[in-house]
Amino acid sequence: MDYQLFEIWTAMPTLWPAVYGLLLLLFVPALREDRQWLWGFAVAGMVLTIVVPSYMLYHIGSYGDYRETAGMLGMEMVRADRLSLSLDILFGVAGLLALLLMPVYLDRARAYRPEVYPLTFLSVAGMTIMVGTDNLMMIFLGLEVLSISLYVMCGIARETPTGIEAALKYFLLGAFSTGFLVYGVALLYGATGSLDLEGIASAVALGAPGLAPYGDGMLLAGMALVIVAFAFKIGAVPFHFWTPDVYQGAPTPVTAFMAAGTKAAAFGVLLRLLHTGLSSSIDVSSRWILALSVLAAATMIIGNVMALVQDRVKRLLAFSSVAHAGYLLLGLLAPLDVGVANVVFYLTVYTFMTIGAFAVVSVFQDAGHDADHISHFSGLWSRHPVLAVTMAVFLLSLTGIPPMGGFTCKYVIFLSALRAGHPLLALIMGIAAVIGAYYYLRVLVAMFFKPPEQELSAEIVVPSPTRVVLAVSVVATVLLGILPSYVLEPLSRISASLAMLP
Amino acid sequence: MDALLTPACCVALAAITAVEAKLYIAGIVALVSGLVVVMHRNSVIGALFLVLNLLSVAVMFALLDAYFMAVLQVLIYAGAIVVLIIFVLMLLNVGREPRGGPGLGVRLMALLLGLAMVFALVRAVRSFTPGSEDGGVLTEGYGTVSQLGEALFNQYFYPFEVVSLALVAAMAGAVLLAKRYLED
Amino acid sequence: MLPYLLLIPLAPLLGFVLVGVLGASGLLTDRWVHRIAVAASLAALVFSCAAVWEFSSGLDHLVPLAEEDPGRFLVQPDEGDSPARFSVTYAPWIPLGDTLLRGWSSTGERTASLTVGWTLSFDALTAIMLLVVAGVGTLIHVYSIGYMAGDPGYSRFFAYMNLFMAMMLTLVLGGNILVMFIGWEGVGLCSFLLISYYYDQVFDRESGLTCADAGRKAFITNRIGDMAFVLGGLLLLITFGTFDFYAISDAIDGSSEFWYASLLLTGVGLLLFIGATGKSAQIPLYVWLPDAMAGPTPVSALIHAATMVTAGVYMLARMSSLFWHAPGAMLVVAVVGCLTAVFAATMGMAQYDIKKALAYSTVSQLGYMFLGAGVGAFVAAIFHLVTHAFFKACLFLGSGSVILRAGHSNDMRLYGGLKKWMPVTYATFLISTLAIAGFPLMSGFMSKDEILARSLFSTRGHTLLWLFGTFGAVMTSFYMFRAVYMTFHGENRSPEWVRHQLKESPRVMTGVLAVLAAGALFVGFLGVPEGVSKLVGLGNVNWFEHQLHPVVAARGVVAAASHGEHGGQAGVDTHEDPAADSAYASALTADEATGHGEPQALEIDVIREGLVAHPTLGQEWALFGVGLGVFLAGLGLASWAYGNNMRRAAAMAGSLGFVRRLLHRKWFVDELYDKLVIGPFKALCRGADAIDRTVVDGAVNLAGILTEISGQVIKLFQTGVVRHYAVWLLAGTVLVLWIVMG
Amino acid sequence: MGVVIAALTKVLLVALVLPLAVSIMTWVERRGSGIIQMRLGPNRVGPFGVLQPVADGIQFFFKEDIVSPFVHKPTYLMAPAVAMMAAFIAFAVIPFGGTLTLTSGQQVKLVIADFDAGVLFLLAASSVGVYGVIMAGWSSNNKYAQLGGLRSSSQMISYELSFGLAVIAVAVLAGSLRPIAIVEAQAASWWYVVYMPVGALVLLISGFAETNRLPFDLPEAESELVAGYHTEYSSMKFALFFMAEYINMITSAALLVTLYLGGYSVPAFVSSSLGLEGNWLTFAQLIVFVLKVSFFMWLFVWVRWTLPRFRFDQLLQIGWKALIPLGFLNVIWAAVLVWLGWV
Amino acid sequence: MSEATTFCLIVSAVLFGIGTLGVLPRRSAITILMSIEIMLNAGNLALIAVSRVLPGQGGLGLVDGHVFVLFVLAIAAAEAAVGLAIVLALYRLKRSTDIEVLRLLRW
Repeated sequence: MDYQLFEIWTAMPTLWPAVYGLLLLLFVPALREDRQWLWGFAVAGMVLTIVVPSYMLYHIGSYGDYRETAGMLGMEMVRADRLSLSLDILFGVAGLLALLLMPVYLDRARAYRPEVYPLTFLSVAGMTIMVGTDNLMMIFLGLEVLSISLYVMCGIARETPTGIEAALKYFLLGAFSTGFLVYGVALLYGATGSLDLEGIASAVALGAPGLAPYGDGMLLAGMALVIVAFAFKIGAVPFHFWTPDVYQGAPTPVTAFMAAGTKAAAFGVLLRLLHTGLSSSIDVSSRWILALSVLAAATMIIGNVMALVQDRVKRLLAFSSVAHAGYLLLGLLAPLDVGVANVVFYLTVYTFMTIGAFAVVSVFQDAGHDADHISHFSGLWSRHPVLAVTMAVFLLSLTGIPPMGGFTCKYVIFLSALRAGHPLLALIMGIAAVIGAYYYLRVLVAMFFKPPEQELSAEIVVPSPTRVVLAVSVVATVLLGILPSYVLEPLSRISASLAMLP
Repeated sequence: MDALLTPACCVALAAITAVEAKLYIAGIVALVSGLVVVMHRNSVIGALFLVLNLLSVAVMFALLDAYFMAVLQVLIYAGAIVVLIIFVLMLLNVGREPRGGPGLGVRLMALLLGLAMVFALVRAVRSFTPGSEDGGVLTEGYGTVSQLGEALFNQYFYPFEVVSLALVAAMAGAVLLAKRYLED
Repeated sequence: MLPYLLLIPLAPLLGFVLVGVLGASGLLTDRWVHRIAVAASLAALVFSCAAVWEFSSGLDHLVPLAEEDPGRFLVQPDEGDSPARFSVTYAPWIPLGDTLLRGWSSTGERTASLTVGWTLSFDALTAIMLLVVAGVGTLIHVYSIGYMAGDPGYSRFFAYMNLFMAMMLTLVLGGNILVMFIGWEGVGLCSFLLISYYYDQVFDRESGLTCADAGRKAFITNRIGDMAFVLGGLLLLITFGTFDFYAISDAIDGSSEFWYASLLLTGVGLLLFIGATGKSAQIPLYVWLPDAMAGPTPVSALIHAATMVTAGVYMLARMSSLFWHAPGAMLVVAVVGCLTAVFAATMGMAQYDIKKALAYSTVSQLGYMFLGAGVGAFVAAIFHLVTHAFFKACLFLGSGSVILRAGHSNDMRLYGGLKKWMPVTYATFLISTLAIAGFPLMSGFMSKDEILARSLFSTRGHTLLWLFGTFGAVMTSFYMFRAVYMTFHGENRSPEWVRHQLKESPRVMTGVLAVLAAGALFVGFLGVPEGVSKLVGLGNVNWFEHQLHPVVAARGVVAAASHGEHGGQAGVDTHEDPAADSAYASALTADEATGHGEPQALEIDVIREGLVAHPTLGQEWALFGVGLGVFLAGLGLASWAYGNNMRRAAAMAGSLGFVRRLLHRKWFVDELYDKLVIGPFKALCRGADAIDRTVVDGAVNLAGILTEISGQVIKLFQTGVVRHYAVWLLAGTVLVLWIVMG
Repeated sequence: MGVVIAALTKVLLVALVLPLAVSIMTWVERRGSGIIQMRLGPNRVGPFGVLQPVADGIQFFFKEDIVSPFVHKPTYLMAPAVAMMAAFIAFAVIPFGGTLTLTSGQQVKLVIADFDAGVLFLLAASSVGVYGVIMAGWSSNNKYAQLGGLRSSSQMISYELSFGLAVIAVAVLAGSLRPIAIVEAQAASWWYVVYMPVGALVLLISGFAETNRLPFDLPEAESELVAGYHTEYSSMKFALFFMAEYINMITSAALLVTLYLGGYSVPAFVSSSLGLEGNWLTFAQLIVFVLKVSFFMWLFVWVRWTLPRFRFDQLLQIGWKALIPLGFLNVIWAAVLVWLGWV
Repeated sequence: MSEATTFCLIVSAVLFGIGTLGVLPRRSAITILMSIEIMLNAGNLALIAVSRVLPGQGGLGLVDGHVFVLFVLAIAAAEAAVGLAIVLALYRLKRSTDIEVLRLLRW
C-alpha cells in the first residue's frame, strides 16, 4: 500500500460502516421483504467492516504506528493507530455477531423491523469515531452517534412494555450523562483552551505552577464530569443503575452488541483521554487514578453482590458486565505501557464471552419475549447438551477459570494492578472474583443438575446463524485463553503508538 | 395592554447600553426561567419558559459576541426542539403531571447533592483566569458566519459530517419508533 | 515418549469430549461409555508408564536445543546437586511484557521479557504422582463400572471422571504455576460437578442441604484458597520474574542473596499454603470435605481421598525449595497440619456416617502429610500421600461396596456382621484398616511413622508436634477399627428387606478392591524408613527417598551463621555424607581464607541432610514400640467398646437368664464406659463437631449469607424509577467531583 | 447620536408602515376576492370601500373583549403579543432600499439591522412567531384551538426545513447570509430566480405554509376548527393576530423578493439610462422593492381565493416528500453552479 | 470583560445544577427531557463564555467552542427527536408518559 494512499485510508474504518449503513438505510424500504438478501448485505458489509481495520492494522507497522487525517486538508481529526484499529476490529466483530443473532430475533418478534441493520452499522461507525480521534468534539459526536443508534435499537421492540421501558430508561439516563459530558468538555476546554487531547496534554504539562493554564479547578471539575459521563457508559457503580434494566429489556442481540461494543468503545476513549490527555502532570493523573480506584472497588463489589441475587440470566449477565467493568477499570489504572494491552485484550475476550452468553440466552424465546429466567436453563444438559456445554464455557470464562480466556485476561489485569501498585484493589478483585464464582455456578447448576421444567420440554432449536455465533465465540474464548500471546503480543505495541506527537 | 407592554420592556432592555448590565439581566432571566421549567407542574408552561430560557441564553450569546450562535440557538432550540416538545405535549395532552412526586427524603437528598455539585462547579469556574484577557482585542471577525463556516468546512469538516450521521440515525430511529405501521 | 507428555492429559480430555458429547446426545450405550472412559484413563496410565520408563532409563539422548529456541525442549541433565528433570514448552501462553518487573524485585531492575508457556515438566516427583493418579484413577474407573451401573447419568459421570483425570494430570505435570493452576481450578470444577452429581438429594438431614449446595460450598471454599494461591504465584513472579517451577527453585537455591530471612518468601509460602489448605482441606478451609461426601462413592475415593485433596501436599513438595527457605511458613504448615490431624480425628470418632468418618479420616491423614511437609520431611509426606492413596481409596471403595449392598445407607448403625456376606470387601477393608492404623510393616505404618519420627527429630520438628501426632494416631486406629467393628462384626442391624439382598459386590468391584488392598500391603516397602531398615540391619533401602530426595531436598548454599541455628546445628551429628562434610570443611576454610573469622559468611551445605537429626538405634526401637503401642491402643479401645456387637445385641440376648446377667454386667460396663470415657469424649467430639458446624462452617456460610443479604439490600435501590437512578448518578458525580477536586 | 436617531427613525417608520400596509392589504384582499369571485366586495365605506380598513379598526377597538374563564390567563394574554412581536422583529433584517445619504453626510442603510446572519435571524424570528399560535391554541383550553396550535407547530417543523434549504441555496450562491450582500450579489449578476427557479418555488410555497395562508391555513381552517387557534380571541387581541399574519405575509414576500428577485436593486441599465444616482437611486430602489413585494402580496390573495385547502396529511406529505427533496436538489444545483463558475 | 465572563460561567454552573435537579423531582418523561436540554444549554453557555476570552490567533476568541456549541445543538435536536419518539411509543402502550409507570424492570 502506498504511503499516500494509506493516509487517505485513515478515515476508512469509520467511513466504511457509516457509508454502508446509510446506503443500507436507503435500500431497506426496497428490500424490506427480501429478508435474506437484506440480511446478507448487512453481514457482508459488517465483514468488510472487520476487514478494513484488520488490513490497516496489518500494514500500519510499515508506516509508523499511527496516521492522522481530517479526511480533509490535513487537520488532525481522525487518528488511526494501533489502539483505534484494534478496537475497530472488535466493534466489527461485535456488530457481526449481533447481526448474526438479529434475523432470528426479528422473525420471532411481533414486528419485522430491518432498520436495525443499518442502525447497527451506524453505531459501529459511532464507536470507531469515538476511539479513532484525539479530539473531544469527535469523541462527543461519536458517542452520540453510538448512543442515538442504540437508544433506537433498544426500542425496536416497541410493542413490548419492557422493550420500550428499557429504551426510555436508557435514553433518559444516557441523555443525562451526555449533559455531564458536554459540561465537562466545556470546562476542560476553558481550562486548557483546547479541545484536542494533544493540546490539553501540553497545556496540562505547561500548566505550572498550577495544573492548567486557565484554571485548575476548572480542569479538575471538567475531568470529573467527563469521567462521570464515561463511567456511565461503562456502567461503573454508582452510574450502573441503567445497566440491568436496559440489558434485560432490550432485544437480546442488541443487548449483546451493547454489552460488548459500548463498553469497548468507552474504555477505548477512557484509555486515550486519561492516559494521553490527562497524564502529563502527576498532580492531575493521581487524582483521576484515585477517583477511578474508588469507582473500580465499588463496581467490582456491588456488581458481583448484585448479580448474586438475580433470578434472570440476562439481568445476571448485566450485573456481571458491571463487575467486569470494575476489573477493566483496574486495568485502566495501570500506567500506559503496562495496562493498555491488558485492557484491550480483556475487552477482546469479554466481547466473545459475553456475546456468546447472550447468544445462548437469545435461544430461549417464547412469543417474542426473552425466556431468560434461571429456571428456563434447568436441565439444559439433558435437553441440548452442546448448548449447555457452550454456555458452560462462557460461564466458566466469565468466572475466570483457566484455561478459558476469561482467566487469562483477568490474570493480566490482576498483574497490572499489582504492577501499578494497587495491591488493595487487586485483593478486592480477588474477593469479587470469589463472589462471582457463586452466581455463575448457579446457572451451571441449573443447567447441569436440575431437571428440565415440564412446561418447557419443547425442543430447543438453535438456528444456524446463532450456531455460527456460538461456535465462533467458544473457539475464540478458548483459544484466547490457551494461546493469548498471539493477541497480547501485538497489543503490547499499542502503548508506543498512543504517545503524543512531540 | 400587556401586548404593548412587552415590546416596551424589550426596547427598554435594548436601551441599556452597558453590555454587563444586559448580561446580568439576561443571566438572571435565564436562571429564573430555568427554575420555573423544572419546578412547574405543568409541562406546557415549563416548555414555554424553556423557550424564554433559551432566548435569554441566546441574548447572552449575542452579548458575548457570538451572534451567529445566538441566532442558531433560537433557530434550532426554539424553532425546532421545543416546538417538537410542545407538539408532543399537546398531541398526547399530558401537560399536567400527576400528583405525588418523590418522598421528602429523596427530595432533600437530591437537593443537597445538587447544591453540593453546584457549589463545586461554581468553585471550579471561579478559578477561570484567562491569561491576557483585558489586554487582548477580539479576533477580527469573531463570531461571524464566515469564521464559523471556515472552521466548519476546513478543520471541523469531518465532525460536521459525523453530525449528519447522528441526525440520520435520529431521523430513522424516530420514524422507526413513532411511525404507526399498517400492521399495527 | 518424553516430548509427548502432552498425550498424558490429552487422552482423558479426549475421552471427556467423546463421552460427554456423544453420551449426552444419547449416541453411546452404557457399555461404550465405560469402554471409552476406561480406555482413556488407561491410555493416560500407559503413557505415564512409558514416560517414567524412559525417564528412568536415562535422559542422555535428550540434548537441549539451541539457545535461540530454548523453549521447545529443555533438559536439565543430572549433574551434581540437581535432580534429573526436564520440561517441554509446547507453546507460548501469556506474554507478560518487557517492563512488567521493572523496579519491583528486591534486586532492582529486571527487564526480562517473559512469556508464560504451556510447559509440562517431568521429574521423579511428577513420575510418582503420575503413576498414583493414573493408576488409582484407572482402577476407580473400572470400579465405577460396577458401582454406577444403571445410573441414569452414567455417561455424565464418566465424562466428568475423565475430565477430572485430565485436570489432575495437568496439575501434576504443569511446569509452571499457571499451568498447574489450570489443573488446580479444573479439578476443583470437576470436584464441584461430581459432588453435585446427585444434585437434588438431601445429604444432610439436619441442615437440609442438597448435594448441589455441598458442591457449591466446596467450590466456593476452594476459590478462597485459589485466590491465595494466585496471590502467592504473583508474588513469586514479582520476586523472581518467572512462573517456572524449576527456574524458581534454581533462583532460590542458587542465589547468593540472602533469601533466608526474606519475609517475602515466608509471605509467599503462607499464601501458597492457604491455597493448599483450600484444596487439601486443612484448618480452616476443611469444611467442604465432609460435605463433599455427597458425591458418588468412587468420586469420594478418587477425588476426595486419593488424588485431588493431595494436590496441596504435592504443591508444597513442588515448592519445597521455597519452604526450606521460609522456616516461619514451614512452622505454620507443621502446626496447622498437626492440629488438623488431631482435630479431624476427634471428629471422625463421633461419626455414624461411614463416608463421613472416612472423610474426617482423610482430613486427618492430610494433616499428617502437612505435618511431614512442615517439618521438612517432604519425602515422607509424599510417601504418605502414595500409601494413603491406596488404602484410603480401598477403604472408600470398600465402603461403597457396603453402601451399594446395604440399601444405599451410609449409617454404620444399620450395618453389622457384614463379613458374612461380603468376605472380599471385608478382607480388603480390614487390610486397609490395618494399614491406616499403622500395623507394623504395612504401608501406613511405614509412612506415618516416618512422618512422626521426623517430626520428633527434625530440627524443624518439636516434641509437641510428635506428641499430638501420636495422640492422633491412637485415635486413627480407634475410629478405623470402630468402623470395622460396626460394619463387619457383630450382628446385622439392617432392615429386613436389606438383609435379604445382602451379597458380595460384583467382580469388577471386588477385583479393584483386591488390587488396592495389595497396594496397601506392599507399597510400603518402596519406602521403608531408614530406622526400620536399620532395625533389621538392611541399611538404607528407602527406594522412595532415593528417587525423590534430589527433587524435594533443600539445596543451595545458605549463609548459616547469621542465624545462630546453624551454629548449633553443625554440632549435631548430622552427616554421613562425606561429600557434604568436605563441602562444609571447604566452606569453612574458604571462609577463613577470606578472613572473616566469625562464621558470619559461613556458607554451608547443611540443609541437604542436616535438618534431620538421625536417631540412635535405641530411639528407633522406642519409636517402633510406640508405633505398635499406638496401633494396639486404638484397636483395644475399639474392640472394648464396639467389639461386642453393641447394646442392641445385648438387649436382644437379655431374655436369656444366665447370659442376661452377664450381658447386664457387660452393659453396666458399657454404661460406665459410656459415662466415664466415651461420654466425656463424645462430648468433646461433639463439641469439636459443633465448633466445626457453627464456627468454622458458620463463618463460611455467614460470609455467603452476608453477601446474599447485602445483595438483597442493595437490590432495593434498584427501584426501577429513573429518578432514583438519577439521584445515584448525581451522588456519584458529587463523589467524583469531591475526590478529584479535593 | 445621529446613528441612534437614524435607527429610531427607521424603526418608527417600519412600525408605522407595516400596520398601514396591513390595512391596505385587508382592503386589497377583500376587493381581490370580490374580483375573483365575480362580486363587488366592500364598496360602501368610502370610494371603492377604501375606508373599510378604518371601519374595521374602529370595530376591533370597540368590540367587547371576552376572556373565557377557562383559559390559562397569562399565556392567553401573552400569545397575541408574542405573535405580533415576532412578526415585527422578523422584518428588522429586510433591506428595503440602498443607502440614503443625509445632508449631514451620514450614510444610512435602509434596513433596521444590517446583520451578518440576517436571513437566519429572520428564520429564527419567524420560528419564535409560531409560539404565539401555539400559546393561543393551548391556553384557550378548547379543542379546536388546541388542534389549531398542534397543526401549527407540526406545520412549522415541517416547512421550516424547506424554507431553510431554499435560503441556504441562496447563501451558497451569494456567499453570505447578509441580506444586503445577497441583494448586491444579485445586482451584480442576474436574479437568483433565473438560476434557481425551483428554489424560488420552494421558498414561495414554504412561505405560504409559514404564514398559515391558504391553501395551508390548517391552524385556523374555519370549516373544520371554527377559527382554529384564535377561536377564543376577540377584539384587539384578535386584531393583533390578524395583523401579525399579514405582517408575516409581507415579511415572507419581502424575503422572497430579497433572496430571489433582486430585492431592492434596480437593474444597472435602468438606473444608468434614467441617470439615477445618490438618493434618487435609493428612492427608486424603495419603489422597486415595494412594487415587487406588492406583486407577491397580490399573489397571496390570488392563491387564497383560487386554491382549495389541503388536508393535513397532504400538507405534511407535500412538505416532507416534495419540498424538502426539491430543496436539497436545489442546494446541490446551487453548489454545481458555483462549482462550474456560472455565478 | 472578566466579571462578565465569570458571571456567565457562574450562571452556566447554576443552570447546569438546575437542569440536573430538574431530572430528579419530575415524573413526566418530557419534563426530564427539558431539564436535560437545560443542562446542555448550560454547557453551551460555558463554551461560548470561555471561547470569548481564550487566546486565539490574532487576538482573543477561539472558534472551536462555537463549533462545539453548534454540534451540541444538532445533537440535542437529534436526541430530542429520538427521545420524543420513545415517549410516543411509551404513550401508545401505557397511555402515560409518567416515569413511575416504568417499573417492570427493577430489582
